[in-house]
Amino acid sequence: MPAFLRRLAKNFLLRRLLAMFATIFLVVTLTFFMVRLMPGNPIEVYINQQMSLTGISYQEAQNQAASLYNIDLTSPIWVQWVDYMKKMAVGDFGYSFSSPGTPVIKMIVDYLPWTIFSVGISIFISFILGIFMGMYIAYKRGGWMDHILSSFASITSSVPNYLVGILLLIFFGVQLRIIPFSVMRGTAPAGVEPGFSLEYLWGIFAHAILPMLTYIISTIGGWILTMKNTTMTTMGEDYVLVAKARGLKESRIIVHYVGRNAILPLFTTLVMQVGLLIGGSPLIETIFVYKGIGYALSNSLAQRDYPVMQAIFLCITISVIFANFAADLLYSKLDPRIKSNVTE
Amino acid sequence: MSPASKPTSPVIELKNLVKSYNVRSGVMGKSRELRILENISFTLNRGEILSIVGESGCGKTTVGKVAAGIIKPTSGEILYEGKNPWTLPKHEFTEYRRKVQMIHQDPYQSLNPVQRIYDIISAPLFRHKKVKNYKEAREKVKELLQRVDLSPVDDFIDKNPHQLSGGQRQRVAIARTLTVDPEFIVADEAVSMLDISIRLSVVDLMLKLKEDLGVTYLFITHDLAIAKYFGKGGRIAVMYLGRIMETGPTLEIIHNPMHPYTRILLSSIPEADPEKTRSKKHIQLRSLDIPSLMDLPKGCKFHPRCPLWLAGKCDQDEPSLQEASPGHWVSCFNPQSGPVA
Amino acid sequence: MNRAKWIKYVGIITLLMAVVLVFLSGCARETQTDSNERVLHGAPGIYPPPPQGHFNIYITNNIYLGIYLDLVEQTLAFYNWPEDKWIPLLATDWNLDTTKNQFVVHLRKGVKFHDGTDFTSRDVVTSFYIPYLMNLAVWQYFDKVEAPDPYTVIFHFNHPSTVADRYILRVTYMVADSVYGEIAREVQSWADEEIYLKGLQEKRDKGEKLPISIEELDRRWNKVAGLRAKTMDKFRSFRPERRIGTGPFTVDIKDVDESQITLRRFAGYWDANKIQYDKVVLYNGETPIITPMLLAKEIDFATHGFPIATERQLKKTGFRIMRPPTFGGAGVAFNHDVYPLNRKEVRQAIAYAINRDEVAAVTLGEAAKPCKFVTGFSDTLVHRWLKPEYAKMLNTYEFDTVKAARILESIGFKRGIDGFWIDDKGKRLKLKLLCILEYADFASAGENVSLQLKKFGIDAPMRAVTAPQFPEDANQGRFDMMIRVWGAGHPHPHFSLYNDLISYNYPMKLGKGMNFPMRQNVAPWGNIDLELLIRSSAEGFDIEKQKDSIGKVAVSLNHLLPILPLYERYGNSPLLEGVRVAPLPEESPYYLNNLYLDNFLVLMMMQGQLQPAVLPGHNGGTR
Amino acid sequence: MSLNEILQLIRKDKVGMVGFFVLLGLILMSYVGPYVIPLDEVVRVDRIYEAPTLAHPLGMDNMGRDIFSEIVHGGRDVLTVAILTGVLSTLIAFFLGAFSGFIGGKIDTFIMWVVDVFLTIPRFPLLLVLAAVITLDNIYLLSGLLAILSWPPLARSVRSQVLSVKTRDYIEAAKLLDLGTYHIIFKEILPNLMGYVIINFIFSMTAAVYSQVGLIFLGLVPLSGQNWGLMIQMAWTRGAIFYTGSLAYILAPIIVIALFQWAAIAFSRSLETIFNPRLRGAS
Repeated sequence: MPAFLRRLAKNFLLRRLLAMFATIFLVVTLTFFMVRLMPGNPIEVYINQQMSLTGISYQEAQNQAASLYNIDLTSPIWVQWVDYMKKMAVGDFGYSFSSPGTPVIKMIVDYLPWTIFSVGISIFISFILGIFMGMYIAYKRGGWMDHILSSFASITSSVPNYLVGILLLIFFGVQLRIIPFSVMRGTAPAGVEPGFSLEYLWGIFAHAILPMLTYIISTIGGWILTMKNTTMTTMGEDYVLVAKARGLKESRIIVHYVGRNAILPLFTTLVMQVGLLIGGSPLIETIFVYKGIGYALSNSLAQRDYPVMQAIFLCITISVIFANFAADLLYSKLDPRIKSNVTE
Repeated sequence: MSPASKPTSPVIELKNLVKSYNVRSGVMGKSRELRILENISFTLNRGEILSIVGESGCGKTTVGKVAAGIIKPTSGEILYEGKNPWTLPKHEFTEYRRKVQMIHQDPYQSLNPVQRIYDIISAPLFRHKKVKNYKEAREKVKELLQRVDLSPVDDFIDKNPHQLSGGQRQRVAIARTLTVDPEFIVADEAVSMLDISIRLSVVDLMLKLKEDLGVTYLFITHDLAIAKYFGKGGRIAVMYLGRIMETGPTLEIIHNPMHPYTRILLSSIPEADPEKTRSKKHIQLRSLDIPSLMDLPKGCKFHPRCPLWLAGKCDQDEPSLQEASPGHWVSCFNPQSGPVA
Repeated sequence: MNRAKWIKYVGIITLLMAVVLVFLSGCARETQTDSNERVLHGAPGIYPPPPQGHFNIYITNNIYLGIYLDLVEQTLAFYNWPEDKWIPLLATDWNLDTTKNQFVVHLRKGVKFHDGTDFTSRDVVTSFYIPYLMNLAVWQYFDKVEAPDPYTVIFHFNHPSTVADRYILRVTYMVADSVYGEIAREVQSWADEEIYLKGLQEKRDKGEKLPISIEELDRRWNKVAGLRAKTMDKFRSFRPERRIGTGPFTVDIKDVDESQITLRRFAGYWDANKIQYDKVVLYNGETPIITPMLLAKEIDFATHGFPIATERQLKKTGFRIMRPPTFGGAGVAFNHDVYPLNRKEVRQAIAYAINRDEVAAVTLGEAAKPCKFVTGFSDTLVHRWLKPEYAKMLNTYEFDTVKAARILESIGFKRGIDGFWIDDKGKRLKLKLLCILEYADFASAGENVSLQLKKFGIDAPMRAVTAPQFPEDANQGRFDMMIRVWGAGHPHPHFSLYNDLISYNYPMKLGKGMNFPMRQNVAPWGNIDLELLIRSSAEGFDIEKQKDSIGKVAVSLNHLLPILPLYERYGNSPLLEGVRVAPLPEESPYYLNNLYLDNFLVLMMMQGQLQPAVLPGHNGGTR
Repeated sequence: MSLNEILQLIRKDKVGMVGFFVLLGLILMSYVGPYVIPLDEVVRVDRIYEAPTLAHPLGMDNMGRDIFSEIVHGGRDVLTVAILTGVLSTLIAFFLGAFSGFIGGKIDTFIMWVVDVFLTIPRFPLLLVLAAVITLDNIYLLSGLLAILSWPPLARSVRSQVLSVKTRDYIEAAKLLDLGTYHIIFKEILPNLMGYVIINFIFSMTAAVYSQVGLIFLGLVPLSGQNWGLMIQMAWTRGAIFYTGSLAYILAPIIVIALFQWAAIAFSRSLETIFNPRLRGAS
C-alpha cells in the first residue's frame, strides 16, 4: 500500500467519516425498503380518500388516480432503489407524489426551520431549567422540594408527550380559557409580513409557545432526574470531599467541583437530543397545527408520499449521526481523562 | 518445586525490550508513537528478588506487566525459562501464565466485590483440578488462608472483600496466587496502599513464602526504603522515563549510588533516626517537573532535572548502561560514588 | 459563583419565564380584527397547506374547502333533496331533449369571475374538458360539450342516463377559461379522437366489426395516449395563484396557512346584496383538532363526525346540533371465502342476532338511525324508489336471538358447553372483525357488534387497524367480517348499490375483497346477474325500468345479506348561534339536504338567509 | 447481601417504599383482580357516561359499562408486555453489550456499528412495516418486537460498564490465574453488573409501557381485549377528553399508567441505594 494511502487509512477523522457514510447508506437503504413495504400505497390511499370524501365509486377514483399519478411503482423494487440512490447522490430528492408540482426539497426548506426553532428553544430551556432544578434538589435531598420535583419529574417523563399536549389544550385552552389557543395555532401570525420586525418575531414566538411548553414539560423531568443523580454521584467523589476538607467555600464547590463535573455527562446527551430534534414530533405538531417537519411527516405518512417521507427520514438520519459524532467530539474535549486515545 | 532444583538458572530474561503505543491527541489529532519502555534488559535467577524503583509514570508497572505476560512488547524479547512465551503454543503459554502471578497494588480493586473469599480462592483450585469437590476445596482454602496468616480461618472464609481491611485483603490476594503454585510473582506496589504498620507484616509474609516455596519476585515500588528492606539479598533497578538508569545488588546501590537520580531518591528516604534525617544533605533537583513522554528531551532524559549535568554532553548524547563495577551498571556521563551523606 | 450570582441566574430564568407569559398574553392582540367586519368561522376538514397544498382543482393535495367551495366556485345549480327540486344558480334553465339525446343549458347573464372576466359558455366548456382529462365520471354519459352561443351549452349524450343531470348541474364546478382555457383547448384537440377510439374499443371488446383495421386502431390509440400524457404532465404541475370562481368570496394562496384559510368578500359578485358577511375563516384540522376550537366557541359550524361525548359537550356549550342526512353509514361486510360466512343462513342469523338500535345508540347516539329496510341505500329513498311489490318482499330483521339460534340449528350448528356456537363441521365459530381505528363510529360499532355476537355465542374479536392500512386488508380479503361504509351521497340509489356490491367486491381486480359472487339465484327471479342490474339501474331515461333493476338488487341484498347495513349516519353538526351567526329558523327543507353535497349553510348564505348575529357597527368579529 | 439488609434499605427510603407498595398493588390488581371483579360487558344505552357512584367508582363508559372493571382487567396485558419486554431487552442488551465489551476489537466495532444503525433507523416506518408484516395481535409478539427495538441503548451502556469492569485488577488476576473466558464473563464481570441491570430492567419496563401505549394509541398494534393503552386510544377517538362527563373514561387509564411509571421509578431509586457499588467497596 502506498504511503499516502496508509496515512489516509490511519487518519482517524477520515475513518470516522467513512463509517458515518456507511451508516447513512445502510440506514437510507433500509428506510427505502421499509417505506416501500409499508401497507398501503399512495394510489390506494388517494382512491380511498376520494371515495370517502366525494362518495364516488372505486372505478371512478381509480381512473382519476391512473391519470393523476405519474409514478412508477411497477418496476422491480431494486431498480427503484438504484434510481433513488443515483438521484440522491446528486442531491435530487424528486417531487412529492401527492402534490406533483412541489419539489421535496422546497417542502423540507419550508418546514424544517419551524421545527428547529420550536424544538431547539425548548430543548435549551428544558436543559437549563432541568439542571438547575436537579442540582437544587440534589442539595436539598429529602426536602419537600425534592419530593415534589422528583415526583413531578417521574410522572411527566413517563406520560407520553402527546397526552401532555392534549391535557394542556383541554385544561388551559378549553376548561380554564387561559390560553387563546385558537389564534396560537400555526407557525406565524396571519397577515404579518415575514421579516425581522418585532411584530413578526413576537408572533412566531407566540405561535410556538404551546408546542414548546409541551416539549419542555415532557423532557424537563428527565433532565431533573439525571442531573440529580450525577450531582449526587459527584458529591461523593474524592476530590469534592478533599475540597470540602480544604475548607473551600460551599458556593465554589457547588459550581467548580460538583456542577462542572455533574453537567459534563449531560452535555453529550444534550447534543444527541439536538440530533433527534430534526424529527420533530408528528403528534404534537399535528395537535397544535404547527407546520414543522413532524407535521409534514404525519401528512406524508397518511398519504404514503414516498419521496417526502424518504427525504424527511434522510434528514433525521443525517442529523442523528452527525449529532452522535459531535457528542463524541464534545465528550473528548470536555473530559480531561480521555484527552488522548491510545491505540496499539 | 523445591528451591534447590535449579539454583542459578535464569527464570526470566528481558532483552532490549521496547514498548510503544500510537497515541492520538484529541479526536482529530495526528497519531504518533509514544515509547513507554526503551531498551530494558535484565535477568532474574530462580529465588532472586529484583526491585524496580522509580517515580510513578516511569514505566515500572509496564515492565511488571510485560514480565507477567499481560502486555506484549513492541520489540525485544522476553524469555521465560529460556523460551519466549509469545511464540509458545497455546497450552504452553497458559502454563507459563500460571507460573507467573501478580500481586496488585490496590487490594480494593484486586478482589471481586461480589464474591466471597471462599469463591475467590476456590475458583482457580477447581479450574486447575487441584480439588475435586466442595469439601476438599474448603479444606484447601482454609489451608491457604492459614498460610497467609488469616486466622481464625472461619472468620474470613465466607466474608465479602468489603468486610475486610486492606492488609487482610492483600493477604487474600496472596493466598489466591498461591493456589496455582507460582514460580515467579510480580508484586506491583503490593504494600504501598497499606498502613505503614501493616506493610512490614505483609512484606514479611512475602519473604516467608520465598523461603518456603522458592518464589522469584519482581518487586515494583516507588519506595527505595521498602525495596531496601524487601530486596536485601537481591538487586535493584532504578527506572526513569522508561529507561533503566542504574542497576546492581541492593546493598551496593544503597551504599554506593552512582547515578545522580538514585542519589536524589536515596537522599529523600527518611531514616529511623530523625537526627540523621535532618543532617542528611538534600540534593536539589534543577526542575521538579518530569518531562512528558510525548515530548522527551534530547540527550540524557534526566538532564533537565539533573543538578550535575554537563552542558554540551548530557543535552546532546544519551548515555548507555555501563558496568561500573561487577554487577553494578549505570547510565550516566558523570557518575558519582560513595554513600549519600 | 457566589450566592449573588446564583440569584442572578435564577433571576434570568424567572425573567425568561415571565417573557413567555407576556408573549402568551401578548398574542391575544391578534384576535382583535376590524370591529366592523362580519366574519363566519368554519371548519372544512383537513387540507394540505402550501407549499404542497395548491389551487389546481382535480390534482391531489389541492386546498380542500369542503362545503365552503360553493362560496368561491359555483355550479350551474343547487339541489333541494327532500323536495327533489333544482335551484338555479349559474344556469337559469335547462332541458333534456330525449329525442336528440341532448341536454341544453342556458346560462345566467352578468356573472363575473373574480379576475373580472365574464362568465360565458366558453368557461362552461373549459370546466367540462378538464374533468375529461381527469377521467371523471361525468364523461361516462356524453361525448361532446358544445357552446353554440355565449349563453347556451349543449351536452350530447352517448350513454343517456337520468343521473347525468346531477353531474352537469351540481357535481362539476365552473372554473375560469382565463385560468384553465389553455389546458382545456389542448384537451379538446384530442378528446374527440379519443372518444371515437374508445367507442371502437368497446365494439372490439364485444367482437363487433370495426370500420378501421386493428393496426390502425392501435396506432391511433397510441398517438392519442401520447397526447394525453403530454397534457397531463403539463396539468400536473400547473399551479394557479388564486382560485378564480364566480362565488361571493375570493381566496388567494397568500390567505392560506397551515392553520386557516381566509376567504374575502368579492365585490363583483352577481348576487352581492344577499351576502351578509365580509370574511369567512376556515380552520384546518380533523375532528380531535377542531373539537377544542368548537368548545372555545371559535367555530360557528363544523361538518365533522363527532362522537357522542363530544356531541354532549357541544350541546352543553350551547351549540345547536344539526342533523342533515349523509345517505350512508356503517355496515358489516362478510368475507364470502370464509366458511361458514358464505352460507346465507349464517349471515341472516347474524343479522337477527345484532340489535341495530343498540349499535346506533352507542356509536353516534341520535346521529345514527338504525337501518330499517336493509336495502343498501338510505331508508328515505325506499318510498321513492321501491315499488310496493318489491318493498313488501323486504325482511326487516328485527332483533331476535331466538330466531337467529333457530336458523343456525336448522343448518346443523350446535351450541358448545361454553355457550359458543359450533358449526356443522365441528368447528367453534371464531370470526375476526376488522375495523378502522381512527373512525370513532366505526370502532364503536365494531366493539358493540363484537360484544353482541359474543353474547349470542359467536366469538368475534375486533381487530382495529389504521385508516391507510384498512383498504389493504379489505381488498386482499384479510378479514372474516369488517365494519365499512355502505351507501353513497347521491339521490339515486344506483350509486349506493354500486358502492355496496361492486366497489369492495372481487371485480375490482385488486384482490378478492369480500368475494361475493354477483351471479345469484334469487327466489322469484331465478338466476340473475347483480352486476348487470346495478350497472343498468341508472341507464336511460325510463325511471320505471330503473326501479325494476333497483328493486331486484335491493331485495337480493336484503335476502342474501352480502353486507349488513347497521345504521344510517346523519350529521351531528354543531351550529353556534348568537355569536357570529344570527339564529336560523327552526325548520327548513334545506336541513334535509345532504350534509356534504348540498349543504344548507352555504345555500342559506347564498340565499341571504344567513345573517350576522350583531348588526354592523357593533363587534361582529371573533370575540 | 442479605434479604434483611435489603428490607432495611427499602424501609429507609420512604418514597421508594410507597413506590414499592403501589407497584405491588397494581400487580395484584392486574393479575388477581380479574378473578375477583368480573369484566362488565353489559351494554346499557341509558347509562352512557354516567357519573361515578359508590357502585361504579369511576363511572360508566361509552356503552354504559363500568370503567372500574375495565381498569382492573386492562392491566394484565400491559404489565405482562412490560415485564416480558423488560426481561427480553435487558437480556439481549446485557449479553450483546457484555460480549461486545469483553471481546473488543473488530467484533466490538461491528456490534457497536449495528447498535448505531439500529438507533438511527426511523422508528415510525419500521413499526408500520413490522405491524403490517407480522400481525401484532398478541402480546408475546408485541413484547418481542418492543424488545428488539429497545435493546440498543442499553447494550451500549452495558458495554461501557463492562469496559470499566474489565480494567479492574481482579479481572487481570483472573486472567493470570487462567480461569477461562466463561468464568471471567459469568462469574467475575456479570455479577458486578447485576445492580445496574436490575435498575435498567425497571427502566426498560417503564419504557416498554411508554412505547406500548404509544403504539396502541397510534393504532399500530391491533390488539383486542382489555388494555389500558387501548382504553386511552378508544376514549381519545371517542372524544371522551372533551366531555366533562366522560373525563374519567380517559383519565382513569392515563392515571393508572402514570402511577405505575412513577412507582416503578421511585422503587428503582431505592434499589439504586441498595446496589450502590460503594456499599460493596468497589468504586
